[in-house]
Amino acid sequence: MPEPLFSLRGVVKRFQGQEALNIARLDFAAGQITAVEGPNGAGKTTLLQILALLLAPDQGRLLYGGQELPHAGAQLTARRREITLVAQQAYLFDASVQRNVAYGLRLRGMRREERAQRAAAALAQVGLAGFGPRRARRLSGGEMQRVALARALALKPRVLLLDEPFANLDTESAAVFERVIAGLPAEGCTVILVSHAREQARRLAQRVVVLENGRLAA
Amino acid sequence: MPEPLFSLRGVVKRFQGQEALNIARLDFAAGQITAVEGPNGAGKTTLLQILALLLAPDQGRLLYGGQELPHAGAQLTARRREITLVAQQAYLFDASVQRNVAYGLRLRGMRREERAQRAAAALAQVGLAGFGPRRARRLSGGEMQRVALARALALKPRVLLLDEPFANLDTESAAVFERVIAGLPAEGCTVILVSHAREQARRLAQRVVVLENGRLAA
Amino acid sequence: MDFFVGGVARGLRLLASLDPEVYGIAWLSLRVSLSAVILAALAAVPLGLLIGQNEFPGKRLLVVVFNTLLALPTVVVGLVIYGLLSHRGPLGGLELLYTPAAMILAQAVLAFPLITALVLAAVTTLDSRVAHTALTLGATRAQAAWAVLAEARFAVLAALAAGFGRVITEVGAAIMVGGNIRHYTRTFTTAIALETSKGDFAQGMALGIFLLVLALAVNLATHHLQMRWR
Amino acid sequence: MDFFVGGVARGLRLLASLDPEVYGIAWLSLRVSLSAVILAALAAVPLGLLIGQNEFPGKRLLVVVFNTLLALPTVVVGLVIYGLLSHRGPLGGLELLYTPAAMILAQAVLAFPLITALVLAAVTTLDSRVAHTALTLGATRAQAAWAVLAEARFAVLAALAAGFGRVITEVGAAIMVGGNIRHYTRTFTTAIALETSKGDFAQGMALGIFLLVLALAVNLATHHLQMRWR
Amino acid sequence: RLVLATTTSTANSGLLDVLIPAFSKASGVTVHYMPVGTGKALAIARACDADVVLVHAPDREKRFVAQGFGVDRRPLAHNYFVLLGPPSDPAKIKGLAVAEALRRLAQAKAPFLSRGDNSGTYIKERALWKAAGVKTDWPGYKEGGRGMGAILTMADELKAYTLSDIGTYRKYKSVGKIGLAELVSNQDLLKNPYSVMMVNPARCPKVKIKQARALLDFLTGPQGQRIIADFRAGGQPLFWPATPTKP
Ligand SMILES: Nc1ncnc2c1ncn2[C@@H]1O[C@H](COP(=O)(O)OP(=O)(O)OP(=O)(O)O)[C@@H](O)[C@H]1O
Ligand SMILES: Nc1ncnc2c1ncn2[C@@H]1O[C@H](COP(=O)(O)OP(=O)(O)OP(=O)(O)O)[C@@H](O)[C@H]1O
Ligand SMILES: [Mg+2]
Ligand SMILES: [Mg+2]
Repeated sequence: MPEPLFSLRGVVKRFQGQEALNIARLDFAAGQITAVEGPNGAGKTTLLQILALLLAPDQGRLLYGGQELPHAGAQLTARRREITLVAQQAYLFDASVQRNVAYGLRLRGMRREERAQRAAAALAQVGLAGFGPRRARRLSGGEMQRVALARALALKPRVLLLDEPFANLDTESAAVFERVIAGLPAEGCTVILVSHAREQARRLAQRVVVLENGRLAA
Repeated sequence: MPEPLFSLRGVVKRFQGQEALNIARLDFAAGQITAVEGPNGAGKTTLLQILALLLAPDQGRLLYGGQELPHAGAQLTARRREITLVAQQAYLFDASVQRNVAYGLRLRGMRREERAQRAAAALAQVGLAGFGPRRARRLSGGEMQRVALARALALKPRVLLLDEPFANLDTESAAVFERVIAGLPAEGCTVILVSHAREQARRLAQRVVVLENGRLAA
Repeated sequence: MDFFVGGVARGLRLLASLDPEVYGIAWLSLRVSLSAVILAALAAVPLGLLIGQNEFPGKRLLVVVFNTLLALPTVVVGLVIYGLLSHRGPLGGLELLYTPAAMILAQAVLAFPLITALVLAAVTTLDSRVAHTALTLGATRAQAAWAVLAEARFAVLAALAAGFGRVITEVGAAIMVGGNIRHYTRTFTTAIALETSKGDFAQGMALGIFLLVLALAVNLATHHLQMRWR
Repeated sequence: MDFFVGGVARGLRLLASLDPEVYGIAWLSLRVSLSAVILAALAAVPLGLLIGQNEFPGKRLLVVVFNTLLALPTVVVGLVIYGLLSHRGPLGGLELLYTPAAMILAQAVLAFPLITALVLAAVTTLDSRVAHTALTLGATRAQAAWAVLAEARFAVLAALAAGFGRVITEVGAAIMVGGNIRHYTRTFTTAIALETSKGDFAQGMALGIFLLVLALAVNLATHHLQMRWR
Repeated sequence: RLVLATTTSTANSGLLDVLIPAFSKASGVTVHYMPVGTGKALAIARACDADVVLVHAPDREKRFVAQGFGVDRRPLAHNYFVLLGPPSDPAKIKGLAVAEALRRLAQAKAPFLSRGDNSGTYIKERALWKAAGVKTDWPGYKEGGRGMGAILTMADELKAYTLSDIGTYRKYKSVGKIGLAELVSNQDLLKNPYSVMMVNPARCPKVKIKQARALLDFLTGPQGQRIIADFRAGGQPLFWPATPTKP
């Protein structure tokens, strides 16, 4: 097996003293789709936030590409720019859909025309072509979810972390999006997918990790 | 057929001039479970908000129990107290779970002990026994969704409007909650259910209504 | 700088002294400013909520107007209230000029736009689902408004604290309509103005320190209120 | 009340007159107060964000302290800055006393706790997911902070407007460290104080009206800024 | 620049707006004058934050000089204090000698509004009560703690008696703001002398001795005294020069 993309070693995360995650050893291979399953409160979102470098573990080590992660500063930002999380309840900025989808590109210094082009392509991918000028926070639930997905896809990240991406999507969009995800590994993108839509997840994933009470289930 | 619980006649709702809902004629029978389906942006949430008396139609009439609805004031509140909506992205108050679940009961002037009892029962129903003292806004996505459901169930409403209630629920909780819903008509509760989990919805519902572009699909 | 260090020490000694004149000033300041803030809040909080929670034509203009009224000079408010209450003014018959009641009125007018603008901002920044959630759980409009305030309690209390700070530190309106009459309408700020005009800077500082300690007590009390709000 | 109506009319005539002395006062007021707010905001906005976005022991106490500092009397700030800048004070060598620079400094000190407390409140009321969203889309910490401000822009601008209102209406600090010197450190409020002390209430009102018109212009400009922020 | 800390009466009457530009024109020196009142003016001077002070409280000035804070104190001008009251004059003091008038006020327990600050006017008022042998402890005797103009407005509203300098009173009267009448005036006891002095350069090295002296010379010299004599507000003289000028 090649060098894993993420390696967790003895990672523990507590909230108010309560253990939410405790993973002795877990690796994620590059270029694969891994599904993470488990009941509510198992620690799936917590795991994704740690992998997204948004939450620091209280204990243990997280290696990315075999390397320790910087604690802060420009290097951490550089790592974060390879990874993108679509959160379980994604937040859309109070701005146009276009601006939301182009936000990450703007941060990366991409020129305006290129940004517009990429944003439009990402919106088309999720079936929201033409939604650019609409105010993001006034969309329907499924439309918002799709904007969040487009916003992540537009970045063409090395790692895509998806937390319940199918929630609120209509059946047709879910199917479309399933095809999009399935195609990502071929483009070199590693996907880690949390979903209660078990069938969909199992269809997509090369590997399934099950969490229970913050720990890996046997 | 007995008197319908809700009757919509020529109901139109626009957002920024755009038609989001346009329903020539639609009735919901009392004591039934009705499923509402349709693609993202079809107007399902808009319809539920109108039925919850949170949104006033721009045009047309909504009858409840065969009667016109008061525009505001104590009478409107009285009607609203028979109906409860669990929103697509439910908002939990920044307080304890207990307080969230008991909130509606407190508004109805229920005594403290009775409130506590009912809230505990509702939490147990959704598998969150013992979660009362936790801060609602720090729960996991599925846990939050279940608190929102418990908060509505605690009110024992005459009409329960559910907008994607299964999103974020783990498979076991979803099954439990399906049973809870299935039992509601026997208690005299009318349920209108919006869900993209088509199988689940069809299993539960006596009737399916399909929306498309704000209109009833044939 | 000697008056600075000396003033702080004197302020603390003043606190300990239990001097009836100074405590009288403290009590009046507190009474006038708290009354003014409460009076203003009774109108400003509902108004801020109303503007913040609804969309209507002219809303933006209204917001700009309230933000502008934050720049209402205290002396101008003092002048207008003076003009109203003067024995030549339309309300002269009430004989309110140079009484604490007049000061409360003037300070309430000052606090009103500030509290309105800040509550409005707080409510606008808040998650828009709060009111609907309360309503569908059976709240009346007033109860839903209360729920909104409760969710924004941190910012609402900051708005009230800002209003309180505004009026307890202001001197222009208080002196104009109160008159800075010893043992009657002399507040901390008018007393400080008097002492500095006398050239007794250390006494001015001392009174200022006393005032800050008083404000700290008020804010600690409000903080406890906030902690128990839910 | 005649001075009231007369004052308003005179204020509008003053605006139209283009009288160089009054316009000089307007320009100085604007320059001093805007500089003070910008100076204060440069420290207060980041600090408010920092406190609001992080959890740490002592946070609540810090919030209470800032809410208390809202009750910092202008005269006391004036006294402290005066003590620092006085020839006998530690910074006397800078020769800043009785200059516009001294007024900017004093007003910045006044605006600082207000802006901090209000930005803090705004950020606390805001949806907590904003910063994480920006970060995961590739923002640096500074860019994420900017995203938070942008989402809370309405309340942040209200905080700045409140700070501006606080300093452009205050008179105690400006007169203490500026000295109300004609053609040099005379602002609207010190001029109003002077005119009312002369008994010319109508002129006081007139200047107040002028000041409000100026504040309206500033707020309209800020409003346009806000509209274009995103 | 030269910093002049001054009483409010000289500045508010407009006198300095004439005097100072004349000096600046003659000498080329910029003077920043700050109307702050006697008490604060002396405090500022003590902190070395002014070069020249113009005040009206002879006893305090003498002490100020004796303590080494000021030097070169010179008489500048004088005018009069006046006892004012409601035109109906319920205590019947009109035209009386000052001491007698004050005793009447006390007997009648008439409302009296005092400055209650450390202004020259207040110091004068205290001296007058003392000379009249009256204790001011009846409830109608109130301390307003404000500037002269504000006290006039208040006394008018409260229908109280008060002591004022003639300049501020005339000015207020001329703008038509107050109904207070001049009841006791023009007595030697009521004289109100203004002086100027330099802040002691031996204590305050920043003091601009040459320019300050030039200002003192100008103000107390023929040109300054002439301007003071000619100064009119509402057609009436407000100040009488210390050195009577020949016409
Ligand atoms: N900020 C927080 N403060 C306190 N407890 C938290 C916080 N975030 C999560 N938790 C708790 O940690 C546990 C794991 O939460 P997490 O969100 O990772 O669950 P999850 O597996 O994503 O669940 P779900 O399927 O419901 O989304 C839960 O018990 C949750 O209540
Ligand atoms: N507040 C609003 N302002 C403007 N447009 C709105 C607003 N709310 C909804 N819409 C639009 O109205 C249409 C119907 O929205 P609605 O939320 O009812 O859809 P839905 O059927 O619930 O979709 P979903 O399955 O995505 O939840 C959508 O096109 C949406 O963008
Ligand atoms: Mg989760
Ligand atoms: Mg919906």
